[in-house]
Amino acid sequence: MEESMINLALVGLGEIMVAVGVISDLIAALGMLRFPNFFVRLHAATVGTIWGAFLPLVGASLIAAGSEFLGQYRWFMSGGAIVTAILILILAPAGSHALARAAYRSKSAEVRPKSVDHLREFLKKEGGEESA
Amino acid sequence: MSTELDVFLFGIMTYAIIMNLGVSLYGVFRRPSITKKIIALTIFSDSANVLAIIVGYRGWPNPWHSPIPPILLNRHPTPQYISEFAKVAVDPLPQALVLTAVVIGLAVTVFLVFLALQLYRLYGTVDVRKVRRLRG
Amino acid sequence: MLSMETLTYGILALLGVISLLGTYLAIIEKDLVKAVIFSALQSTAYAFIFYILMAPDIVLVYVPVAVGLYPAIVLFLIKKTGRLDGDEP
Amino acid sequence: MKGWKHVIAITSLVVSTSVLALATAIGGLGYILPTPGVRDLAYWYLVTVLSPSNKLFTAMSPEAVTSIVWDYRGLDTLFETSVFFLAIIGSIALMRGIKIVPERLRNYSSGMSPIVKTVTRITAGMIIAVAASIALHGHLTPGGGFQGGATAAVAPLLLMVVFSIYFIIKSGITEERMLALRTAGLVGIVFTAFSACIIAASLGTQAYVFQNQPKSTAAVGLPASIMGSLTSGTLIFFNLFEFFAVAAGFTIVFLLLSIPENIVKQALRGVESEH
Amino acid sequence: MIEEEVIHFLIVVFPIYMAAFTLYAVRAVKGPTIPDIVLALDAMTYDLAAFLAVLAIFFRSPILIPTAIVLALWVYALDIYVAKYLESKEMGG
Repeated sequence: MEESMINLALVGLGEIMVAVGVISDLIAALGMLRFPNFFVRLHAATVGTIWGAFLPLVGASLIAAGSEFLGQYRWFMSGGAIVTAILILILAPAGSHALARAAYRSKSAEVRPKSVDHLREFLKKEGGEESA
Repeated sequence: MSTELDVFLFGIMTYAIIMNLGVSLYGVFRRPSITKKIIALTIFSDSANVLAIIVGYRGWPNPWHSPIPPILLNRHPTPQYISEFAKVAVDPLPQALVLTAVVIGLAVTVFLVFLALQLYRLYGTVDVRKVRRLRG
Repeated sequence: MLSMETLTYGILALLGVISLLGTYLAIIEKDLVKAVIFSALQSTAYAFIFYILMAPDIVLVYVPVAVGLYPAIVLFLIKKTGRLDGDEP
Repeated sequence: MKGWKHVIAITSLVVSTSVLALATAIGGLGYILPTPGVRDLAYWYLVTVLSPSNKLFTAMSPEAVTSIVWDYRGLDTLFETSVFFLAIIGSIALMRGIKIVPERLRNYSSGMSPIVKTVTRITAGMIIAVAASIALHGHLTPGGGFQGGATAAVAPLLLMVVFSIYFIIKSGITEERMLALRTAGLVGIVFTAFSACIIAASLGTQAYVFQNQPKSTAAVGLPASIMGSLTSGTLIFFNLFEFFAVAAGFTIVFLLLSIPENIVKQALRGVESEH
Repeated sequence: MIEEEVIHFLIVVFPIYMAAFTLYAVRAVKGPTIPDIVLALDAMTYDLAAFLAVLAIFFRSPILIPTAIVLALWVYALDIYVAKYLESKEMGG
């Protein structure tokens, strides 16, 4: 009886996390579609990866830990989901950073709503990196 | 058990893969750049692999339980457990064939890439029409 | 009434259409870098199809090959040989 | 004008796909949905893959795919591995005579930003760990030698792209060492395949090549479990050696592919002047 | 009891995920520049990794979870390759 209460709590918490995650995911996708240029779309990508991928993975691991119908391997699944969540937490910001830096330096995406561009002036003053 | 809608949806996927075969063959034959030919050839072999896996799939044994991958979840199974497993698991043979085909396909692609690179070093271009013209 | 089976096949149909889009754009696109990225989109759709068709072994070998290794090889080639496909087929 | 052409082409492709699927659903083109049954051959694979009560025909591994790859159809995989070997050898032969001279190994300060470098340093270790777990658990959970090798081959490639090729060569991943590792893997595969025969010859009995378990006509085979944990006979050794062979083979190719073009041109010119 | 509740919840979740994937795919197809396409593919695949974990519960096959780890790792690699291509003169340098 007590154990089933714990399972129910785990599953309920996990379901809330998955629900929040899936709604953020939809919002991020809408933003990705509607925002005007690349550097604005980076914000939508942040919502999509942290709220839309990290949170549902933690929720899925909680659901897996609380669902006895999955059998003996459910702890394997729970641990795997946690590992995936931590990987995404580390990798997604680094990937976006590399992409944004490359897009700025290669001038393949334009920074549109801007009044002054200090970074470009700095890079011009440095000189060496601009040629790379 | 399975309705016309199921057949329709599964058919869309299958015919989309077959269309992929056709489109990638167009790329292999008609695009001039050798790099584009390599990309198209990879898509072609991947589509063939997907078709092989579709052949190995099985219909749902009951509407509340999907087929399962061909991996036993019990390390000391009873004969009854094994016969239950054989009723719901998918065909493992196409998976074993595709598994090696993917890795060998990548190795062959790498070889093609080196050939294209050598062609570029010798002729200065990877466009097949220009290469033909240079050869006379 | 939407059953679990119909829902699964619906996901498969959507993935098939996405992979068709990816293939078409990868073949037609003149910019070879874009072609490689569209081919990665098609590979992602294929990996998901493999997953739903219950082949985890194939997903484990196909995702590193088609998303992790293969775009790198082709990008190396494009960097060395030039970015554009020919002007007219 | 050009954009419209592509929209029309995509729409016609999708519509023709849907029309074909609809025709199939109504019943004009035969039954495309897989049946709930499975073929006889697949049934026998599924039934005999792990059945302790049926000692004569079982492969003693819960993973049907790995046991088909290395046990039921082992010779097939051996020849596919040799195709892999030949493709890599062909690539090396095309790049012969070209290598980075050690004097040129300057402290290359290029590469990507420090954030990416730090994250990649952490990630490379994780990739190797994930690959090793995929390969060594290949006979119990999804995975195996091919999967683990393809996974592990991404780590040197990622380091090569994020730092530079000079960093890779300085840290000890050279072409000769990878070639040695790959040869060790291939020799290990062949040795594992013949191990039952060798044991049987020393005992004076007979055994099969690629034998996983003891059979009725040949008494010798590798044990199914060592110290209580299931190792499935030869499967774990095959997975280990194939892991080394695939990972090292792809690493050689990437090392050759990422040599900068001016060094290659110098080397080619040198070869030409020698003749 | 928990089983039926979980499965019903997941059935409700699926169409929202598929709508999100469709929107991401539209952006990936439309995206005018290369970073746009890669960013859309990136976000789509991280969400796909989460969806694969949810699907493993739905199919009641917990053995399917390593695929999510692998998928999350390699999209990062694709980002790095494209960034390196745009940023530098030689891929290996």
